[in-house]
Amino acid sequence: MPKTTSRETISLALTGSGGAGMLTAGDLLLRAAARNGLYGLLTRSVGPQIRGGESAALLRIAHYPLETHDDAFHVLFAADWKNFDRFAGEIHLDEDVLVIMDEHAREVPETVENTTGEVCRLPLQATAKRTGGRVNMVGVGFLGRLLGMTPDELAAVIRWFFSRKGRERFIESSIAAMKAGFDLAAPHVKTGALLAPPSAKERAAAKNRWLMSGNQAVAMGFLQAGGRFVAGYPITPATDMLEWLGPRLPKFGGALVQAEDELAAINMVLGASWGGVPAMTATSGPGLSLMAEGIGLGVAAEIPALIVDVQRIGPSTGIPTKSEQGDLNLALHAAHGDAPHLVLAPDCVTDCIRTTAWALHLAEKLQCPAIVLSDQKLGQMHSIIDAINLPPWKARRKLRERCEGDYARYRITPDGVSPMALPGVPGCMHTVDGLEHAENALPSSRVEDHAAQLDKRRRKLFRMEDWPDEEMAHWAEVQGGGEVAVLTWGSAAGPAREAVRMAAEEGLHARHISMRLLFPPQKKRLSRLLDGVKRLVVVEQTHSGQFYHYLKSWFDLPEVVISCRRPGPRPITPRQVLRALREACRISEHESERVCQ
Amino acid sequence: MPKTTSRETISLALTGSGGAGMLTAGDLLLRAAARNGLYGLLTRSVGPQIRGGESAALLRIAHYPLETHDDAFHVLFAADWKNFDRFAGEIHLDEDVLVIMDEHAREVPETVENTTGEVCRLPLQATAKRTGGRVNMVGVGFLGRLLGMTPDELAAVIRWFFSRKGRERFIESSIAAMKAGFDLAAPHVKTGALLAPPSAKERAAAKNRWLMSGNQAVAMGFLQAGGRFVAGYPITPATDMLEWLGPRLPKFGGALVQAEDELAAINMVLGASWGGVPAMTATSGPGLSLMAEGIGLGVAAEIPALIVDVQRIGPSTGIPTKSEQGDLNLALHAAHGDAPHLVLAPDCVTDCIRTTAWALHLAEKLQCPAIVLSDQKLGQMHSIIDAINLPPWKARRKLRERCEGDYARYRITPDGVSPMALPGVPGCMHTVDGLEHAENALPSSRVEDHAAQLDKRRRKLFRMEDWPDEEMAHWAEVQGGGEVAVLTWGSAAGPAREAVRMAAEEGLHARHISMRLLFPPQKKRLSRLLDGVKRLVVVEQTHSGQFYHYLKSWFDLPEVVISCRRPGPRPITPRQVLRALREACRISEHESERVCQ
Amino acid sequence: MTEQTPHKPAEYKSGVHPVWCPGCGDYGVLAAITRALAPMGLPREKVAVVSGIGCSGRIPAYLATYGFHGLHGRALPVATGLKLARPELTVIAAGGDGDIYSIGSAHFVHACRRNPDITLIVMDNRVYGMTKGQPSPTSEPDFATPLQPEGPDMPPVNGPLLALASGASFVARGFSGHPDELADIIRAAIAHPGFALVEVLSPCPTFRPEQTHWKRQVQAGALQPAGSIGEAMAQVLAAPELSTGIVWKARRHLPHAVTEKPADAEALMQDLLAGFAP
Amino acid sequence: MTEQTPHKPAEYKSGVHPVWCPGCGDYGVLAAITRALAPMGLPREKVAVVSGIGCSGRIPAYLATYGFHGLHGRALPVATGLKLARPELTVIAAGGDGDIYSIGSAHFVHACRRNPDITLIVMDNRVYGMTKGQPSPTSEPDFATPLQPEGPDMPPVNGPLLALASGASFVARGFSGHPDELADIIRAAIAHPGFALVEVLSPCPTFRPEQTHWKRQVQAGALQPAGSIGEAMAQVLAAPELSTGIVWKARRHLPHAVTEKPADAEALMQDLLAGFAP
Ligand SMILES: Cc1ncc(C[n+]2csc(CCOP(=O)(O)OP(=O)(O)O)c2C)c(N)n1
Ligand SMILES: Cc1ncc(C[n+]2csc(CCOP(=O)(O)OP(=O)(O)O)c2C)c(N)n1
Ligand code: SF4
Ligand code: SF4
Ligand SMILES: [Mg+2]
Ligand SMILES: [Mg+2]
Repeated sequence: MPKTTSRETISLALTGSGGAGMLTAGDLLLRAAARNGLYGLLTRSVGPQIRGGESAALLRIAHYPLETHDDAFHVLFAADWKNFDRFAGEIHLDEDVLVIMDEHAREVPETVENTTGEVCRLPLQATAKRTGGRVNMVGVGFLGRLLGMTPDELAAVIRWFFSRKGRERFIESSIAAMKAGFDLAAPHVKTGALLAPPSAKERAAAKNRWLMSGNQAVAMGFLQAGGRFVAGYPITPATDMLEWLGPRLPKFGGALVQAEDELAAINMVLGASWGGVPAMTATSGPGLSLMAEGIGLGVAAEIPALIVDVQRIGPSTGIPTKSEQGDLNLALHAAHGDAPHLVLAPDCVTDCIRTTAWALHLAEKLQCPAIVLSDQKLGQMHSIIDAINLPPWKARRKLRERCEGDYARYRITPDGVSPMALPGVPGCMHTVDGLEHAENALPSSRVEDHAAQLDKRRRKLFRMEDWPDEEMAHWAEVQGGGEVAVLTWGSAAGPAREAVRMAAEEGLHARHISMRLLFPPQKKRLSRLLDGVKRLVVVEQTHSGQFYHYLKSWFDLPEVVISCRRPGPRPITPRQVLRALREACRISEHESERVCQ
Repeated sequence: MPKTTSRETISLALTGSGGAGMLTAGDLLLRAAARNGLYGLLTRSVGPQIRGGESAALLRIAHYPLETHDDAFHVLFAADWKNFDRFAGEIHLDEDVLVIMDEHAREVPETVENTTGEVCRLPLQATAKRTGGRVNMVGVGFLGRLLGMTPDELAAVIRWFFSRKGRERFIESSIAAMKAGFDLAAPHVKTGALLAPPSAKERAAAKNRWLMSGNQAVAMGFLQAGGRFVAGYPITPATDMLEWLGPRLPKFGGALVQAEDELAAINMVLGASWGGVPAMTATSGPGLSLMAEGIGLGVAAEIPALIVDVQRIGPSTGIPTKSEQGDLNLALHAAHGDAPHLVLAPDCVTDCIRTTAWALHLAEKLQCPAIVLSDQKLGQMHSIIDAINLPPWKARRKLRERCEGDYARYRITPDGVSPMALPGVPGCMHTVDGLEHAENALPSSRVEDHAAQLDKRRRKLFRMEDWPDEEMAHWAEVQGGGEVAVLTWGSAAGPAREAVRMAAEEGLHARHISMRLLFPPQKKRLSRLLDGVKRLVVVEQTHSGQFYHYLKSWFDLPEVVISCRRPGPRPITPRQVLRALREACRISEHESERVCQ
Repeated sequence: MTEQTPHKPAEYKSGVHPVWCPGCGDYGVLAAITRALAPMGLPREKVAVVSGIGCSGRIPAYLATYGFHGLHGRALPVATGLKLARPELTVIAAGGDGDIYSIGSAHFVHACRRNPDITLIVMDNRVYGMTKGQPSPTSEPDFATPLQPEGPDMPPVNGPLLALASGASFVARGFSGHPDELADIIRAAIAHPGFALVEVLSPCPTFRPEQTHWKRQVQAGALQPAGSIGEAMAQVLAAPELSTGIVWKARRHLPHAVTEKPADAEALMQDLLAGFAP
Repeated sequence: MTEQTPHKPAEYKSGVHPVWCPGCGDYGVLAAITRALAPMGLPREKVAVVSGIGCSGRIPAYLATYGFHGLHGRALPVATGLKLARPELTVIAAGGDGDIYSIGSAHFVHACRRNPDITLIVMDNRVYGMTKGQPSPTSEPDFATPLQPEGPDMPPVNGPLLALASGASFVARGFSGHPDELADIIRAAIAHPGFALVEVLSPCPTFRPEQTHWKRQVQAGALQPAGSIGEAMAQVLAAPELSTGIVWKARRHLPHAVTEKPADAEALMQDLLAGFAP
């Protein structure tokens, strides 16, 4: 049981085998927390079974906004232990963990056997049976009480959940089971709930919160910026983004196509976008690999396109349901030849809205494909976030509206961007080409044309270094200060931000930089953010240190650079980063380029 | 006309429009030179026309082995000027150039108009007409004489060329035209031929020479190492390698499949190789992009495979018939996830045999895909090379020949290589997988299995750093010495080697390092080769400096690093590298990381 | 503001000089397209021609319409995306036998099924022209080349048959040496609301010199609109392989497209946001 | 040295516990494969099963043969490469309706043409099972899901018809609920020298619960070997969609394979080198 009986944040793991409904229980608790004005997040870990396999709901609730899981779980509620070892590695138990299990459960896993925490064997199944409900609802009641929720609050979310056609009949038995679970928890809340109760102010704020996944947030960002065409091929963990858009896009006058494969998807996107409609595809690693050639065409023919890669564990088919940041290399270098393009990454669920909108805006402005690297963690994390104003960025292209025989699609311009005439504009007819071309778009193999077009395509991106700071404010975010810095991209920002806060509490002052625009490299901008930094810790969820190597290849870095990396599926945690930070403060300047893993 | 009337090397450009047969003329002259014991090389530059478009044969002959074109052409023989400007940028004329053109030719290109050299208007077409031959044969005679060849020698190659079924009837008229051309050249050889005549010793050496293209050499390397299965899809400039293998592979008991696309080709290769037959595909940039996913599967499932990429100009369809080194980024980073694999590059035509054989050997030994990066220049360059002993490397896998229920395909071993049981071996049955797996090859999403397999797949490659030097001797080649070094990969080695020799003649001592094994990075080995180097010039044929950035990301480099790059189709020339070398010697140490273009 | 129409066929040409060899069948295809478009009075800027890579793939730049010269094999997805984004445009996809029936064959099958309102012109010369003479999916089994010294030794792809089996709603074959008949077929294909395959026998005198005899062998009009898909298939199987004509026409739904007047996006966004309230 | 045969069907199972849902049709396919192999007396190590990605794609690991679980859509090229490299092996390719008829459809068409001696088993559940319920190419036009709220609205791929149109030399359909008939069909397919399509109706009770009724609807043996390709097509078009049986069998050349005894490589290399003499 957690030492402090009333905490600012608490982490709960709910596990069980097929049909135990642990994911539903997690969902309900998260929603109840949201309604109470708390923050929280929920991720799920599932086994290989297509349906009915074991699953874990990993829940964290707090009084402050959350972007990541904690290092350890304070409560483990296990409906059963079937195949628990499949994700035991992802569920690190706090030393004071409270384990709730069924009185009759057998084969208790080693990690639990050996825990220094408290293991309670309770009549979970019996209680479910007695009330006519299911064991997950017993869990909702039990855990809800630990979290300081009332039976009414819990009953309300249960009612909400089952108020869908044909499921109302489960409401009463579920509430009965929940209440019985609530009662079972009594001995554990003698000194109060494990989480500090929300204040009235907090409760009032509940109406300004959204419960959203990163995949939904990306879709929102796309719609907000004016995206209206989507082509995609199902792939875990991007499919749910396509499925969310499926019924919604037509309302915006948009269209979504389920393509026959990813090659078709990216080429459909290029076709639609060439027609003037801002367009996107969403995929995961294997799909990104297949899109490499299409992305290169987008670069050469200068066609905007948004490619969202919700990264999963690679290489190859890898571990489709789990998270890693291993597609960075491919995203940066996709496509043969010198094919510079935009690469961006949102760094939290809320930011998925913003960075996606900005990416579409940039792709359209610069007439270039933009790859947005999300990941399974961000994409499928259900998170309670503060409602925000939707970002201002819109898809707007430099267009040519009429021509008098003088049109050159690939005109060399100072900023590298050439006004685009859309099909339908009289007098500007031309043929865009993936062959190298002259300014007038006709194929050319001349030395001069190739050089000029390469220069232009590079220039339009690299000029971003010179854009006014206001326009580029979103490129990265810095927090804290001091001579030690943590640099992250994408979802690694969450644990890093928390680590920097924890470090500050220890009196260790560090700064955190989260990079959202990964390519083109903002060398001068990063140097400014790193001003005064002597030791840099590069944190990422890869095995090979892809981000670290990318940084070395393009940026000027402080003398001591520590690569702190970990492959999936065990998430990067705040304390892992904190340890790296502590170490960075200790090591001598001669030990540059250390690797901590 | 060249200042020294008799030189050690001379460069000739032959240009003409459709059907002028300039490529044939170049071929014949090259062959005649080879028979005389001279060295030489021939590249061709063609226009976009499918057949009958303008073309240029670029020929260089010398008394020493050649790997590259010279900076400038000493003789330009133009059958006509049609569309000459399409490749004018690739043909830099010497200031003392001798231009031979038809007396009636009109619209002389600007570069020629303005030359300080000598322009001779001769009755080329009329002579051809008179003799009943074609203008290219007039050229063979004319240029052959400039090169110091005799009419008999030239007649012999003409006879050889037309001695194919149905073409004998062209022999006599062609010889007549050649002789007339020979006569036309009389005024230009008053003080002797432009090239020093070959000695008797040189002539005797002719029988130890091969006339070979890089694509043929790659195919030879593949066959030599035991390659027996090829799947490919036609693409310029790799098609001729497949076409060369087509009739020859079956004689070796091998098979070649023309696949429906590149996705099929790479997967067929994986299937054949999993069956135990060393296998390859050959492609160019667009095909490599399409193979990204398959390469990743080869990494994850640990299947040897050879992927030869004969690079052409990108991005996208680019300039299919011309050369660049722009696929390096993709080759290094192909495939999503952490997917380490071998990347090698031959550095001259001869080396195409060796590096390809070594690559297949390594792929098989390490059970990993190997990408071999050739390019259009190397691949389609016809070159007179010294006959060599075929390299010793063979495809040999660590096999498991029998099992007793104890077989684990992905057993964790110290060197990361697990013995492979081929289908057909009793008792070792298992299913290989692109999903992350446990040692027994069954899918696993456990933290520990993923980490162990990632470690193993990386380890087997990165251990190469610790291999004995003898085994790794081919990884790079160093020549020269001093504090300034030029570092190249692939075909950029040719001009760099020549530049270092030229520099030495100026008293400027520099070393040249040609890297053949690009990945895994040989950090310690490169450091040793760079020992004492203060200034490093990185030479490559790209626009963005892909090699330069790759070096920065993985290697420890000297304080001053100069990126010297140039996109195609203008080749990197010895003098361009020499200029960079000279500059490197002048600049101060504070100006690190300069870019010369 | 659109262009004044009608134009003469020649005005649909861009004036760019083709890279094609003398005598190439693709000249006839180019001519036929212009002759198909002219009488339809289509403003040139409202027509977009999307192609892949191959000799055939060069055709867009020779037309005075909009054009997209994309990747080998991917003309159909690009054309589909374009048509769904801009349904008011006339979208033509063009490619070679390798482009469409080999590397692009998945897209071909699925475009037939999906039925976007696109006209696909396959310039079939039974060879990979651009890469200089390898067998294509329509090459004869005994077409010997270095890459396949004994010939492909397998049945050629029958484009119309594959289209019918895949559910195409308009299937025809023409001959580039009969540009008037071909123009009529292309015009009917463009007029057809849905996906239309026009396979064109388009000789490659350079790598298939024997195809210059096609002129004498082609059976114009031997294919006739069938009453059922089964009948159409039977006809395609039975007819001599150089038969031309329209063999199948049917009505089918079109896929959903982007609508011209998008709804009030702001209000819709607010609706969506409301859905995220806990 | 090979295994002692014959084995019992159960001995062709690996014992690995399938990830499939209870009631999944793929269990029947697994059973049928083992029942097909056993009477043929094939040593387990001489059989290789190559699959793509999908619920169906998991099948190799459940067999006690060699297996290759590759990429989504690419089972056929892998199987082709394997068969041509090791012609003495019995090679089975297996995949789902999405795997083979969507992302893999180009390979399907060309495997039918190329005719490697492979048996392809398509486990058709008319849905993307693994990714949880999106329409597949064989889904009914009105199969509504979030991704396509009004259903795909296009004609489903008819696998046997597409195979016939592509030149396949053996075409059949079976039902996973009739594992004995299915085993017979698979056995015939393996025995057939050339490419054999066995499309299997294999219900997905999880995402297509209505398919549990197939048991009552399937018309076993309604497809019968046809005398001509045209007749086979007509039969496939006319038969009820849940018909099973072998509809087409023909003899065709096989593609060239690696030969077991390679020639004297050293001497051949010297021959080649001689060809480079100027
Ligand atoms: C991905 C890719 N693979 C291969 C090529 C090379 N390539 C260019 S055109 C072509 C085939 C051309 O044949 P076809 O489609 O029949 O057109 P044709 O030239 O005969 O008109 C090929 C293989 C390419 N450009 N891209
Ligand atoms: C390149 C790629 N794209 C998408 C996916 C995701 N994916 C996995 S299985 C599958 C479809 C499964 O459907 P089907 O082939 O019908 O097999 P089933 O699961 O129904 O047996 C998809 C789209 C993938 N793994 N790889
Ligand atoms: S190669 Fe053949 S298809 Fe290509 S342009 Fe020449 S004749 Fe036409
Ligand atoms: S989802 Fe469907 S196809 Fe997949 S295992 Fe379950 S029942 Fe079988
Ligand atoms: Mg063709
Ligand atoms: Mg399916």
